[in-house]
Amino acid sequence: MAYLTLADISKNFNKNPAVEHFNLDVEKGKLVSFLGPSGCGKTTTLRMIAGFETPDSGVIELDGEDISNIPPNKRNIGMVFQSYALFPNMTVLDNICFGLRMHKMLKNQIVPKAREVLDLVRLSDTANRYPNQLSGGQQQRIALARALAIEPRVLLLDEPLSALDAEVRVVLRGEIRRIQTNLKITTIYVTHDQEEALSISDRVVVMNKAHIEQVGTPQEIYREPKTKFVATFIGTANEFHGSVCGKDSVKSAEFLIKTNNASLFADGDEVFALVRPEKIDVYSYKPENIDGNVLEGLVDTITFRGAETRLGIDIGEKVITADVPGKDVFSYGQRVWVAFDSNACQVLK
Amino acid sequence: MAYLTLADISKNFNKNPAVEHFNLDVEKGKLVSFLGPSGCGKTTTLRMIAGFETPDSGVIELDGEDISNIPPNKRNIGMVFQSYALFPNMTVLDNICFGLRMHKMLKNQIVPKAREVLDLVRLSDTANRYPNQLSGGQQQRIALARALAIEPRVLLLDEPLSALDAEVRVVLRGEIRRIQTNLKITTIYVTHDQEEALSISDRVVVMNKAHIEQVGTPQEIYREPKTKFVATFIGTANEFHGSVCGKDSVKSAEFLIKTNNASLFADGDEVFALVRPEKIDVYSYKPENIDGNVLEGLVDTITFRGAETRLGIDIGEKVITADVPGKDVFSYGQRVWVAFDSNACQVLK
Amino acid sequence: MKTPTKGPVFLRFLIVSLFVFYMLLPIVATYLFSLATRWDRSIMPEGYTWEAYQTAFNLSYFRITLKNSLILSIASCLVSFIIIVPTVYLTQINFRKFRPLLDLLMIIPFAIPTVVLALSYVRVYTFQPITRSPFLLIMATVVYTMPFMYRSVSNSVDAVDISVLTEASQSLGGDLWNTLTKVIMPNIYPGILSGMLLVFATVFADFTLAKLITGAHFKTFPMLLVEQTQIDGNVAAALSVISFTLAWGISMVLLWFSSKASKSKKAQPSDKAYIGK
Amino acid sequence: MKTPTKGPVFLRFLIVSLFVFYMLLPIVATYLFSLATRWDRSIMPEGYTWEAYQTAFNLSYFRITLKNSLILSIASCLVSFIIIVPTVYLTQINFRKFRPLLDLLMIIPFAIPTVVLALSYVRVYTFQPITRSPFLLIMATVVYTMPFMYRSVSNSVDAVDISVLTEASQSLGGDLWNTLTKVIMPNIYPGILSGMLLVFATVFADFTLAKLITGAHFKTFPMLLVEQTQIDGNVAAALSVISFTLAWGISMVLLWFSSKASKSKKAQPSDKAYIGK
Repeated sequence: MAYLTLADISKNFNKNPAVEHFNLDVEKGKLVSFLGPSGCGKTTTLRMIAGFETPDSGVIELDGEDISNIPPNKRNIGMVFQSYALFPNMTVLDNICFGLRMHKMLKNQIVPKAREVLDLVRLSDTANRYPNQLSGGQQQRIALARALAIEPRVLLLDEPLSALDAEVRVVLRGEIRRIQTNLKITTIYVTHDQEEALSISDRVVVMNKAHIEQVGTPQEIYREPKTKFVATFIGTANEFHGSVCGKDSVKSAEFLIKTNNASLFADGDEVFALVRPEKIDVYSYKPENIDGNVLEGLVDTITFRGAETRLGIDIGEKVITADVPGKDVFSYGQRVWVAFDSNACQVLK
Repeated sequence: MAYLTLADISKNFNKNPAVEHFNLDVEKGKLVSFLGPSGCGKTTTLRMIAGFETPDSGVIELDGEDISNIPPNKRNIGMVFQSYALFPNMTVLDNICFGLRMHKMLKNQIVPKAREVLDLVRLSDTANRYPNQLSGGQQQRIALARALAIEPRVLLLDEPLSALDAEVRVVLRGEIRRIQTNLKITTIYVTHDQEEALSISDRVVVMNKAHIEQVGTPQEIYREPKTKFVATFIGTANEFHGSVCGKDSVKSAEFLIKTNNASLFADGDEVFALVRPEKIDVYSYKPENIDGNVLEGLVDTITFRGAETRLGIDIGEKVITADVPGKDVFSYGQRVWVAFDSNACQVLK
Repeated sequence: MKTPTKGPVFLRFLIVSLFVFYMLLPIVATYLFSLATRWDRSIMPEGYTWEAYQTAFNLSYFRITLKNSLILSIASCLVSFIIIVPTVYLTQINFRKFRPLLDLLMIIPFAIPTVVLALSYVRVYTFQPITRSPFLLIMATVVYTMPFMYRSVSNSVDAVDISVLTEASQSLGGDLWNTLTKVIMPNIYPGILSGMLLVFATVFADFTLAKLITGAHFKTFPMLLVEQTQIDGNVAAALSVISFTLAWGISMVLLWFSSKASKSKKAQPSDKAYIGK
Repeated sequence: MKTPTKGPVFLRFLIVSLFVFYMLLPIVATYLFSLATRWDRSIMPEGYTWEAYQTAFNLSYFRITLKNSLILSIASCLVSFIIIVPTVYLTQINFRKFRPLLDLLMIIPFAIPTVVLALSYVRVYTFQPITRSPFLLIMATVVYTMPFMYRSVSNSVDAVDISVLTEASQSLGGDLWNTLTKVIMPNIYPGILSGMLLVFATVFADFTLAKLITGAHFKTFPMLLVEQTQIDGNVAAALSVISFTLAWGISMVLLWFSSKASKSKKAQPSDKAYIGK
């Protein structure tokens, strides 16, 4: 049975829909991400769970209890904000103790509990410092400790890493995931960064324009996108716009793309055939005996990225993006052949 | 012969060295990046080329002429700033015309020239707008157009993309590179982002603590780092600290790492053996007949990243980072074997 | 935020209304009084007339005090501009470390009571032709209003990042003159103007400094106003209305400029749209 | 920036020195004059004495005017606090869209000349026991100094992002009372205090409002000071020194607080160090 249930939640701001008919079940102990562009309603949904916004319609149930009308300070839901929101007038320890005091914990248990969560985020030595004496990454770890101290029923994270540098983001998201897994705490993680959502989540809720596009594991979201929005928002995808032609191909302006996934559509349906850059092989000669798609083109751009090199290959109608291993060498203007399997090609409306 | 030469440039601020003995030759028409952490002296060096700072010692030569004592407004060097630095009181077109007017271009040639560079950055339709009506990415493209309009002898870009979103950064760096290649304009590009430097440059100058660590092509910098700083600052690397043992191995606390690159050092020298995550293969069984290094461990972290999955593998002494193709499936706590070729292992002091 | 319930909204509205009433009532009453024939036996005036204004305009001192006040205010603005603008610009570009010192110095005028300022000037500058002259008064009003001018200009300078604009101009070949006139001044212009308008309004309204420094030697409009309260209340009210209307006009201009300045900070279009994702 | 050459540095130093001299000379002279025996025949006073201070302290009105001024200033501070702080907090948390209206309202006091403000209050509140009472004076001084209080408090509120702190407190179980007393007030405290100090200094130094509203009914310290100038210059100088020293003390406290506030904005440690790269 679901631990946290959002049933048909809707919310408007000044008559503009912010969230429409949002339905979601979250299992206990799992980390679920809300992923989408800014303004898609992901933060609004989170804030309704926290109690900072009231849904216009729908019910939010936590552990079987309807919490829709409980004020935020009675919900016992931990929240981590993008801007850290540490209390500048309190030391790190007092920040963490604040929630425990509000929850009327016994006086002699407060400081030991606070020190325990401070250990958890590996910042025990900062107990007596003030927030402004800490780096952004440290502050966000303290904010996490503060939210965890009250042993919340659900932990909400609202773009917790957006204000941090790229490197710190990667380190800290690993740490959040480690702590979340160890404590088995049910967590909702809001982000606009697809890499972050893919790497940290048990399940991802992809949102766009106030509604859910797809819910699934990171692998499902990446490999089997249900909509064109999901396919292009998550990762990079080459698009071929055309119409279904037979059971196993899509006919675009110039090419006939072979695919195993066209059978869901009727002949002549307008569709997009999508291929990920890493599914594309690039040859400097015309490959023989390949069962799939082979297109000819010229190398237009070469972007060295370390482990792999990203090529832009001009095939006349459009430029195909392909990732090749770093050791393969191509040069500008070189004639090449790109090949991809018919399995690698996703077909979507 | 070099077009731009920096010969033994040094600069101190309040007796702290900002740049020490900087030597560099830049060929005409090339894009050279200065890459390093903040405070490494890359921006100070750029500002000395622009004329906003005066070197304490050393000579800057441009096209055979010593420009060290020429005031900035007489150098004819284009500059693009991190904060765009567009003139808020002028329209886009007037911003671009400003430099042309200062250079006393003939009145009837100014606007056509300005429109020409505006076309170059694909923003012709913004000519009559004010900077604050444009997005950050658009503003920076206008700033680029403004700098290019005066046909500068050198184009300097000071962290031009740092203020922009991740996605815009990727798009815009491609565009900068395209324009730079087409115009064949000698360019210095300052950045702290290693991915940016690798993907955009002809050559990269890696700086740290006021001096140059390494100069080379992106491929050289990534594949053959000369110092441990370069190896760890650029990309991710697994480090094994140990001592050289024979011609072909490094002995760390628990392991003997086979390598083909240890012969440069004497027996017993303390060194680091470094392996990139993508050079490591992971097996769910003990691989046979492998000529290289095989280590046993447990899967500690799994980070799905789309095209590949990053594994953290606990081998007892440390955690090894390995990138495996997205289709390979591993689970937490699984016993695995990591293998890497002796060629893949770089040895550095 | 939770949607506020109706109760607090009403309460809030009441508070704002009371506040507006509290602040605006005296002004409205003054307007009415200046037009009233008699207003001591009823809630509203018994009749209306322009007589008080006619009397006011015909006062022998009306023109001269208005002229004196305008001269004083305009001169203070100009002196303030000449002292403050170059100081702030040069400090920002070449002498950044002096900035805290300047910030500190600019608090002093707040800490000196106007009376003390006036009396100390009178005491020190006892020699001819300075003593009790309009020139001395201008010196005092400039010091008195300096924080307004300084704050406006330095906020403006902070807001537009003068040093990077200077560098951008230089890199495009701009010399000092072109940089100043085409790039810097147009961008800090709203700050300079709003500073000058604040100085103008404050000096125009000043009674204490003028009364104590020049006194009858150089009569200003507020002095005439105070004098008239002892002679004819309606005329004084008419003078108040004239003075207030002038001040209000000035502050409208000020508001217009500050709103123009804040418009330039309006939300930028997002980069998302431009990527087309 | 290019290293400035020696010439401009010297010039700049000269300008700053002249400026300091221009602003501080009258004050120093007043200090000297309050201690001088005779000072009309030489550049420096002929002798020094505490006599003027003794006379000042023994003036029949000295204690009562000082007391009145202190009562007036403190009362204005408190009323200002009670009106402004809840207004700003509630506007920020629940009624954000009213903020521009409030910002606009708070410019009005700047646009009303003090004289007009005073006279309109006198004219409107003609009934007992309000008319010409200290209560009416407090109403006027509060309106007059409101922009200072409002600016200080709202800057403080803007600086700490009151609404996200309120939400953080709520999510940790804090109710309105705990949120206000433990989270909000301690963080906007410097702003409240600096606002109150500005109000205190301004009201304490005010001459015009008190003179025109209460007049002899409620004599303030600046009124005594002005009176004494017509009787004994040295005593007036001594009173100036007392007043100025008080004001200076207050502004020192103010400076100390603002420096404390700015310290909390010092450079944070970098994240680089913490990653250990």
